[in-house]
This record gives sequence, structure tokens and C-alpha cells, in this order.
Amino acid sequence: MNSGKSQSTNNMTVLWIIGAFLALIIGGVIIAQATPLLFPPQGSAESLQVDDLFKFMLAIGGAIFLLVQGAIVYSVIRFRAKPGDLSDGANIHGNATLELVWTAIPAVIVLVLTVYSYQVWVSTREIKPNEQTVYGRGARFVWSFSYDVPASSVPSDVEVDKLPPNIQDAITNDSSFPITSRELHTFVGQPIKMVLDTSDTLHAFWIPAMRMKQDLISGRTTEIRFTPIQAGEFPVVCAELCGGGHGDMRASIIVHADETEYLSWFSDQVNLVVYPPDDPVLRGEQVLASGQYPCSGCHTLTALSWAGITGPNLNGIGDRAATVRSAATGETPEEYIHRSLYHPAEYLVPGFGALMPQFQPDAGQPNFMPVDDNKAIVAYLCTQTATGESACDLSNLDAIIAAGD
Amino acid sequence: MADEQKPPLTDQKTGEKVSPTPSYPPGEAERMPEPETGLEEAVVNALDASEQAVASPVVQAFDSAVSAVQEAVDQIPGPAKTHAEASAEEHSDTTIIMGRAITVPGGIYTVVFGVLGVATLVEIILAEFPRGLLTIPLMLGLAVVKAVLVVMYYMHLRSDSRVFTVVLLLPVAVTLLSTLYLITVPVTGY
Amino acid sequence: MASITAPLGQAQTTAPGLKVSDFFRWSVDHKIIGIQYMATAIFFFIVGGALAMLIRWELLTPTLDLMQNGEQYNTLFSIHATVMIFLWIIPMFAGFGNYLVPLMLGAKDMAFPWLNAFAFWLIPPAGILLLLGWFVGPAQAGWTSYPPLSTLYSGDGQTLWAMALHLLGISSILGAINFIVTIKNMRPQGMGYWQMPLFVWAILATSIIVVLATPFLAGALTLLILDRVAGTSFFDPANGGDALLWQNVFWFYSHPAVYIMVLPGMGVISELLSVHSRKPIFGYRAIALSSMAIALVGFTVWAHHMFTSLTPELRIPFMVTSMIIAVPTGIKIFSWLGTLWGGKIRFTSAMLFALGFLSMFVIGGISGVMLGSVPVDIHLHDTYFVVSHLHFVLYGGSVFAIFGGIYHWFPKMFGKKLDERLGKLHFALTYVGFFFTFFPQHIAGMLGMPRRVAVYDPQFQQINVIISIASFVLGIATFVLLYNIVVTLIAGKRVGANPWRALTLEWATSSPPPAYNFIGDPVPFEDPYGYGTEESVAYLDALEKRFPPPVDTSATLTRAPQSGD
Amino acid sequence: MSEASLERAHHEVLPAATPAQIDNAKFAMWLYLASEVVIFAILIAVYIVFRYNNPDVVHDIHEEVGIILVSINTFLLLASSWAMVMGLQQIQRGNQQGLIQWIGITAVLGTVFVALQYVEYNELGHLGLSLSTEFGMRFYAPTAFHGVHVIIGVLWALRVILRARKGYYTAQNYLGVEIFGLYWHFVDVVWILLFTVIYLV
Repeated sequence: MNSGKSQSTNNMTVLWIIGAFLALIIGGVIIAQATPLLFPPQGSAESLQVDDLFKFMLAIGGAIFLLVQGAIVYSVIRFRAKPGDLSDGANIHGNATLELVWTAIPAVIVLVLTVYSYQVWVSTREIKPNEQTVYGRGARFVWSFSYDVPASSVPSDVEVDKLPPNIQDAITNDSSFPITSRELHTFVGQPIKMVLDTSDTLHAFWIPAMRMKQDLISGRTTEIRFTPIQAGEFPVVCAELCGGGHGDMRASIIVHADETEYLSWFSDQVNLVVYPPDDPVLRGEQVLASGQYPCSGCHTLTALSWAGITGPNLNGIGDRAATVRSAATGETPEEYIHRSLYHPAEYLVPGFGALMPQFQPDAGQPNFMPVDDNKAIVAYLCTQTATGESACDLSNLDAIIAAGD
Repeated sequence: MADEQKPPLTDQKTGEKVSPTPSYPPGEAERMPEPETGLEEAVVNALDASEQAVASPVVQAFDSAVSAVQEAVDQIPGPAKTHAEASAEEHSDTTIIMGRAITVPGGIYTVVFGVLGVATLVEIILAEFPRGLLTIPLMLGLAVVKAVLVVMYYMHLRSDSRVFTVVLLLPVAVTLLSTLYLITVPVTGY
Repeated sequence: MASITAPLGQAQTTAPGLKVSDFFRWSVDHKIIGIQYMATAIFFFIVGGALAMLIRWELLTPTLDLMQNGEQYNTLFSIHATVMIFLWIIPMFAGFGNYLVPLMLGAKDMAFPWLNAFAFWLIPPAGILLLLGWFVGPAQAGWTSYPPLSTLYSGDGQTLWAMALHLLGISSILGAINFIVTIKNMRPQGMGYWQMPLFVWAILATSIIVVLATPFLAGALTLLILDRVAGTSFFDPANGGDALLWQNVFWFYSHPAVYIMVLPGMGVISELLSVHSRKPIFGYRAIALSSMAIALVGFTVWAHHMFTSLTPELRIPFMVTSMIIAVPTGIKIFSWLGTLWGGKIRFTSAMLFALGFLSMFVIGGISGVMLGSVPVDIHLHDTYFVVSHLHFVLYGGSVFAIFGGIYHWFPKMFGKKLDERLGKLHFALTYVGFFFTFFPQHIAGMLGMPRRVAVYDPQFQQINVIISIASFVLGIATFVLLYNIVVTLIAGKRVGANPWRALTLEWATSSPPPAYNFIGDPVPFEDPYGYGTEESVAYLDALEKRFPPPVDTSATLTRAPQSGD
Repeated sequence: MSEASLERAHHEVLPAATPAQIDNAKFAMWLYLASEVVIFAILIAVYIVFRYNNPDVVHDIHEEVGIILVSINTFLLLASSWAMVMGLQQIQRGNQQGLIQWIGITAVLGTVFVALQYVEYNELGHLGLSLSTEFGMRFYAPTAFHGVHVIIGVLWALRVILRARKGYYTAQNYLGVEIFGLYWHFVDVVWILLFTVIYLV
């Protein structure tokens, strides 16, 4: 298009082009530099790399953005038809060089981006030697995390026969047993390998602060790795639609400042499990609070700071079990709660659907809930009354269980 | 009617004058397929070239094999032959099918049917005998050959427009890609 | 060369008068079918838009307020997305294609008029079926309907949803077959592939995708329906199925479907930019071929929707192909800029929407490349960043193109020009409302707000309030268009056959065109975008003489012909 | 300035079937078959993936079921395809009676095929191979989908016969037969692949 113009005009054009490109690149970089304002805190080693990659792409994208918008605005001002001008524009059909350039440049850009992305991807997936394995499980609509505790770390003064059967087995076989938590605990600098599975639909495990996300796929186990570098509490979010309570499916990751702090939390958790309280009410509270069962995803229970909205509110459940619900079902309150756990579909509270998983009293079945746990939960829920007194007569419970289901 | 008013048309690509087709009845001009131009021509040319380069020996070999078989069949003496000699080539044979007398031309279709039947028999025999390393590829290969035969001869793809070949090959390519991909995806775990 | 003498005598130049009732009955005239498609699509656009307004209302606060529970909210956005994709954008472009392709090719009708009508009449029942779902336990698994949520945990509405999509898929396939045959066989003499208008190229590329990709959806839906009603478990891992199977097969279809939704929009933009800047399209062949390139490469990128669920080893190849798509898209954008450059730009409403498309679509393109990069996508996947990206592509892209197309071709369809001042108001409200609705969603997503949630972290409330208010502006903007259409239809002034002085063939007949479109066989101008030459001016002048602007004739009532195929 | 006009000719009557329209309908049928290829491919691919991952399960089922019935069925369908193309040849030579007879054979063979498939499904049902088993669902989906296509094909064949009896087809106008033939042969091709992939391999 420059043919027929003088040499000096050509030089000026080149200068203009160089100037415009510089302006675009500077503009892109400025745009990219503004992004930290838009990102959550950088909580993991990987987040640094991902953010750098993002900023790099944003700088290029920003330059292209400015180029296109600038060209539009310039054309709109420069090439608008003056009022009364009914003529046509120049009869130009194309320019092979120009078209080749704007095919080649984007091709080079995406090539660079691909290579850079690949490098970041490979390095974020690197397996670190000292990584800690944490098991994450998604259930509608709650997260639970479990850690393997080696039997060797159980204190020697534990009364083994009072423990749940799976821990007893672990101790006799010198293997390990899991403890469960509703929060994910770790500490700064500890590489983590999450092993994820789901007990129902798909979920996605996402820690925005770590820039890490992995879907939980029904019937499969998936993995993800990251290394926290900043102490604090960050949200864990479900990012894959899993049903009515999807938005509520949140948890926290608590990154302790150092290993000592983390270990003190960890041994507290182990002690809670290996020294089970004799009082069934306390044990029930402990079982529910551990997140071993996904109750908090749907139910509200202020005493345990649950705020689920999909299922019936459990505040004051003891009172209601003894009055409204026992009138409706003709069962004693302890029988009602006990059977509701094993046969939820038969005890629907009016206005709620059959969404609760049916817990099973036999090991090996999905949603296994040992009878002992069931008894403890019933004992605890019975105390959810206005007065705090238990609404139930727990001595009946054994007879009910003995009678079958 | 007003056909003489046609303007000279030019091909944008070459700049050459396109001669207007002379004798269309009114209104049929736009319904006639004009000579395949541009992209279509390129695609068809490429296909023809590739066919000449690769497929043509195979097809020709098959054709000659088929005609050899046909000739051999014609040599067999019998009532069919006398009739074939008597009548035009296409009215070669009369057989009784389901109680009715029907003319069966001894043509390529019947030969293909025979080949299909034999190939199927071979497949079944292969399946019933103990499996070897080559059994499965052989069976799949026979199935593909059978499918190609039906498509080429019964569906007339051999002699029909090359565009139809493209129309058939595109989805086949896409689905082969997707099927292979689905096989590589592990069913459990990662 | 292509100069023009006096038109033929006694030609029918008056527009056919069509009664409103003609649009409610079976007709095989492609023009009526086209308008039927568009009217149906606009109806569903209003339905889907109303659902979007409810969604934004709900999201004003971080807790549930409008909806009674999360499932209701899930239904809301599931139906919103399905309606917008399958009952608004796709049928709307099918409408444009139906109306314009035969006209642009100088043909009397589509290749199969009866099939054309049949394909249209599948859409209303499908829409009704989809909306009936509300009453039988609504679909609540999103428009992607990933199992097992859509199989084991959803109501019967999900089955109706799948059946509705089946019908819409069949309709699309039949329509696409019709387009391909029409474009291949019914071009006029002298119009090779390289003389076709770019909109026709876009429809051709789109139709190829539809024929090859939509059956994937049909297959997946068949399996989904079997799982739901016949006791199979293709997607249930507990009984030997595989949850990822759906994701793969669904995205075999649905990624190409993205191009089904945006390629015709790109075709529309190519027409508008050239006509309204009075300049030949820059790089005609590059634009035409890039449509085909996008169509073909589009078949190899599906798994970038699964970067967080796919086997890690398979993610990189799909990143590479996804990135490659940016190149043909870039060619188009730069070619359009080249078209503007040195033109004589007329600021009609159609042109404003075309420019709006260009400036908004490029944002969608950039965020698309970012999402194509695996490490970044892992953070951004299933967040509001993705919501923002897809609306920039499908609203800032397709819908802006639709609006521009409505302003551009309305005079062709009804012989009346939409009010330009209302059109500019519509554009201003849409542009501003759109930008402030969807741009902040990038930020919400980056900060950590997942998509498809009714209940969110209170830290995002501020940004959501901004988004919601802007979206209400965007919602109101649509009514400006509807008001404009109604007022113009009732009291608009008639304009000539070719008010924009465009060179493509659809303008070489009266507006609206008579039955069978053309009196005699039209001769296409040698270059559909040959603006800026004396020949083109002469051609356009002759056209104007041939179809003079109306002197307010009272329209004669001629019936649309009912020809069989 | 040469003489030119905006239109080539003035007329208002659409011409009857022209060579281009014949081309149209065949082209459309091929495009339709292209999309059918994809649907069938998905259903078969689901089976192939299962077969690939569980060769032993499939082998045991094959042993139990046997292939006599389905082999007969395969030959029936092959023969029907042959009859189809012979019928087309008859009408191309102007022999309407031949067309009716050959297409009649096609329809009969197709009907017998469906009937035998029904018998086969019954037997499999007795063997406990229901839709909810891992093999069963992947087996029934493609074969039943194919069976539905055969049923549609038989109905279409009857329509062709009815039209032929009214003298609709001639040596110049056999497009309807040819298009039905494309469909029928396609169904046959699908079965050729299904038979090998599902029953034999």
C-alpha cells in the first residue's frame, strides 16, 4: 500500500509502526501489572508460576486488545463518511503480505504461549519426595478430609478394646487407620498430594488461593498436588455443579505456620479418636463434628456451626422428635432418630425430598455407619432441646436394635 | 425468451470470460449444477489424484478379478447359458425365486453378493476356530472389505459423484478419531 | 462491463402482502419459514432473558432470597442456558440462513422446501417439551447435564430436556442438509464458490459442522434417556458405566456447537462491515477459508472443556489444538479491521452492532486463549471467568451479530427500515449494559467465585450487585428493539429495494421479495463486495431504476405460493 | 456498453424435476447417512471400549450365546441388499414387475430379520442378559437401534412397492428407488460391521 510514496514517507510510516507497537506493548504490560489486584492471595508455590503465566498472557492479550480497539476507534474517527458524502471507499481487496503477517504473528504467539504453558504445567505436576498424602472426599454437599495415622503412633496407654473395630484391626496388624476432619490442615512448605474421590455425583476440589482445581469423578480416584507457602486460612470450594446445595459446599484449608503447630493439631485429633469419651452424647458430638458423615452439607446445627440448607434444620431436633415427629410416626423419639438415619426415605419431613444418603449398618456397603456411631449420634441429637436435657430414653435403643433394623 | 440479454460473465479467479450456457429452457439455469469450480474442483482433483496413485491398482485388480469370475461363471454350461446367448447381455438368466420366475442378470451385483457371502462364511469359521494373533485383525479387515464392497457397488459410490465420497469419508474420519480416543481414556482411575 | 439496461416489462415489482396469520401456518416458502424461525427464536430469547433477570435478581445477595432452594436456582440457569443456545441463537441463525441463502444465491427457494418447513415445525414442540419440564420435576443439571447428577439425582424434567434436545438436533441436521445441498447445487451461473457472499460461506461451514457433530449429541442423549428410563447404566460407575463417557461425547458435539453458534454471526459481520463501510471485504478468501479451518480444527479441541477431569497426560494435546484455533479467528478479526481501514463508514445501527461485535468478541477471544492454557484453566475452570468468556463470545459475538443483522435485513424482509434513533439507543444501552454485566464476571471468577451457585461468599456481593444492575439495563435494552420492530411494522415508512446500496444478490429484487424471489434469473454482480468501482455504482443505479423507491403503494395481497418439493 | 439485464429471463412457473434436483435428493440422502454414521459410531464405540477393557467377559458371553441364529440373520440381510440392488437394476431397464418382485423380496427378508432378532432377544433374555447388565446395555443399544432402522426400511420398501404398482417409477425416473436403496444398503453396511464387531470379535 506504500508503493508510490517517497522514501521519507516510508521512513515515517516505519517509525509510526514501531511507535504504535511500543505503545501497545507498554499498554499490555500495564494491564498485566494490574492483575494482582484481581487475584486471591498467592498461597502455593504453584500459584506464583500460574500467576506469572497469566500475567504474560494478559500482557500479550492486553496489547492485542489495545490494537484492535485502537484500530476500531481510529477507523471510526478517521474514515467516517462526512455528511452528504455518498461515495464509496477504496476498492482494495486485500494485501498478501499483510495477511501473511497477521497469520504468522498470532501463530508465533500461540506457539510461545503453548510452550510456556507446557513448562508451567510440567513443573506444577512434579512429584516431591516428602509429600504428605491427604484423602479428600466430596459428598453432597460437604467436604471431608482424612489422614492416615500409623498404628505405631498410638500412645501405649490406650484401652484397645474400647476403640472402634477398624482401629483395633490397625493396631493388631500394625497398619494405619484414618482420622477425619472437616478442614484441611497442613503447614507452610509441606508438599501435599490430595487423593480425591466422591461418594455420589461429580464435584470439583478447588482452592482459589492455591490455583489448584481437580474434579472428583464418580467411580474414579483422582489426584492433585500443591505446596502451600503462606500461613492462614483459605477457602476450599466445590466448582462442579453437584445439586441444590452446590453453592454451600465450602470448607477451609488451614495452613499452619510450621510443623510443630500442625503436629499439635494432629495429635489432638488422634487423641480424640483413640480416647473415645464414655458418654455417648460426647462421642456423638465428636463423630458428627469430625465430618466423618456428610451431615453438615445439608443440615443446620448451630451447636456445631453447620449451616446447610438442603435438609431439615436440626436445631431443636430433640424437642421435635419427642412431639411433632413422634406424633406423626408413632415412634419414640430415639427410635425415630435411629431409624431416620438408616431409612431416611421413610421418614421424610414434609417439604423435603428424598436426598439423604441411606446409611447402612453393615461394613462393606456404601454409606457404612456402624451401629455404635448411630447410637452416639442419636444420643447427641436427643440433647438438642430447648432445655438441653435429653428428650430420649436411650436404654430403649438396644432393644430396638436387637429387634432388627 | 430474453436469453440474448446475458452479460458476459467473468471468473473472478482467472479473469477469463465464462461462456454462458446456451440452451437452457427458461428458469432452469439456476437449477443446473454448474461445472464444479474452485474449492470443490480442488477437492475432487485431489481425490482423483490420490485414487489414481493409491486406490486405482487395488480397484482395478478387484475389477479384473470380478470379471474373471464372471467369465468363469459364463463358461459353465447349463440352461442359463443358452438363454444368455439368446437374449441381450442384461437378460442373462432366469431363476425361480420364492415361487416366481424372475430374471437374474448375471452381473457384478450377483458376483459381489457371492463375495459377501463367502467373506461372511470365512469370518464365521475364523470366529469358531481357536483364536490366533491374526484372527481379530483378519475378521475386522474382512468386515471393512465387505462394507466397502457394498458402498462401492451397491451404493454406486464408485461411479457416482466424488462429493459423495467426501460426504462419507468425513464422518468416518471424525468417528474413527473419537472412537480411538475413547479407547485410550482409562475407564477407572487415572 | 456489467452495465444494465432497462428492466423487463410488466415485471411484478410490488411487494407481496402477507397477513400475520400466514406466519402461523405451514408454509414451504423459505422467506416465511425464515421469519417463523426468527419470531420463534425471539420469543424464546425473551423467555431466556427473563430467566437471566431472575438469576441476576437472586444473585443480588449472597444468600437464597428469590428462590426457595438451590435446586430451583439450578433449574433456572439450566433452562436459561438451554433456551438461549438451542432455542435462540441456533434457530435465529437458521432463520437468517433460511431467509438469506436462497436470495443470496439467486435461487427460487431452498433445495427442499417441504423438509425446510418440517425442520422448523420441530422447534415449537421441542420448546414446549423443554418448558413442560418445570411441572414434572425440573431439569437441574445445567445445560451440560453431566451425569450422574443428570441421571441419578434429577427429576423427570431431565428426560423431557433430553427429548427436547433430540428434536432440536434433528431439526438442525435436516436444516443443515438443506443448506449444504442448496449452496452446492443452486448457485446461479457465474457464481463459483469464490463469488459467494461470506454469509453463505459461513452457513456452509456451519452446516458441515451440524451434520457431523449434532449426531454425537443425539447419541449421547439416547444413552442418557436409556439410563433414565430403561434401567441401563452407561454413565453410572456403580453398575459398570463411566461418568466421563458423557463428558467426552457431549463435548464432541458441544465444542463444535460453539462454532455453530458463532460462525454465522461472523458471516453476518462480514456482510455488514463491507456494506456499511462501502469497501470490499479485506482478504475475502482468507475469511472464507478461515471459516472452514475453524470448522475442521473445531473437531479436535473438545477436551479443553475437561482440563480438570481428563487424564492429565491427555490435556496437553488439547491445549495445542485449542490454541491453534486462535489463528484463523485472528485472521478474521484483522481482516475485518482491514475492511474498515480506508472505508467510508456509515454509522447505521447495523454498523454500530457490527463494530460492537468486533470490540467485544476480541475480548472473548483473548480470554479464550487464556482458558486454553492448561495451568491457567485449572484455576479458572468452572468459575465466573468462564461464564464471562462464553457470554463475550455468544452475546458479544453471536447476539450482537444477530442484532446487527436484524437492522440490516429488516428492510429486505418487510420493506421498512427500523427507526435509526431507537436503534442507536438500543445499541448504546446494549453495549454499556453488556460490558458492565459481563466484564466484572472475569474478576469475580479470578477471585474465586464458582459458576452455578445461588449462595456465594459474601466478599463477592459488591461485584455481583454491579453485574446485576448492569444486566437489568441490558434486559431493558432488548425492549427498545422489540418496541422498534412493532412500531416500524405498524407505522414504518416504506423504503426501496436496496436501501443500503449493497451488491449481494438478495438486494436485487423487491423488498420484500415476491413469491419465488426473483422475476427471471438474476445476474450476480461479478464481485459481491466490489464497492468503489464505477461498475458497481452503475449496477446499483440500474438496480435502483429497476426497483424504484415506493411511492406509497397500497400493498396488493398476493398469497405465498404453496409449492411442494 | 453491452446489453445486459438484471435478470436472465422472465417466467413464473417452476420447472419439474430436472437433473439438478435428482442430484439434490441423492446428495441430501448421503448427507443424512453421514450423520447416521456418527450416531451408530457412538453406540458401537461404547461397545468397543467395553470389549477392549473386558475381553474375558465378552468371550464368555459369546461362548454361551452362540452365533447360529445371528449368522442366518446376516445372510438374510446380505441377500436383501442384493435383492434391493437387483430391483433397482430392473427398474433401470424399465421392468416394473421385476422391481416389485425384488423389492418384495427385500421387504420379506427384512421382516424375517426383525422377527429372528426378536427371537434372539428372547433367548438372550432367558440367559439373563438384560438391559441393566454391563454387557447387555452395550449390546442392546446398537443392535436395537439398528433393528429400528430395519423396521423403518421395511415400511419404506412397502411404500416403494405401492408406488411402483401405481406405475410411479420408470426407466427414466427411478430416483425414489435409488434413494431407498442407499438407505437400505447403509443399514446393511452397519449390520456387516455390527455383526463382526459385536458377535464375532
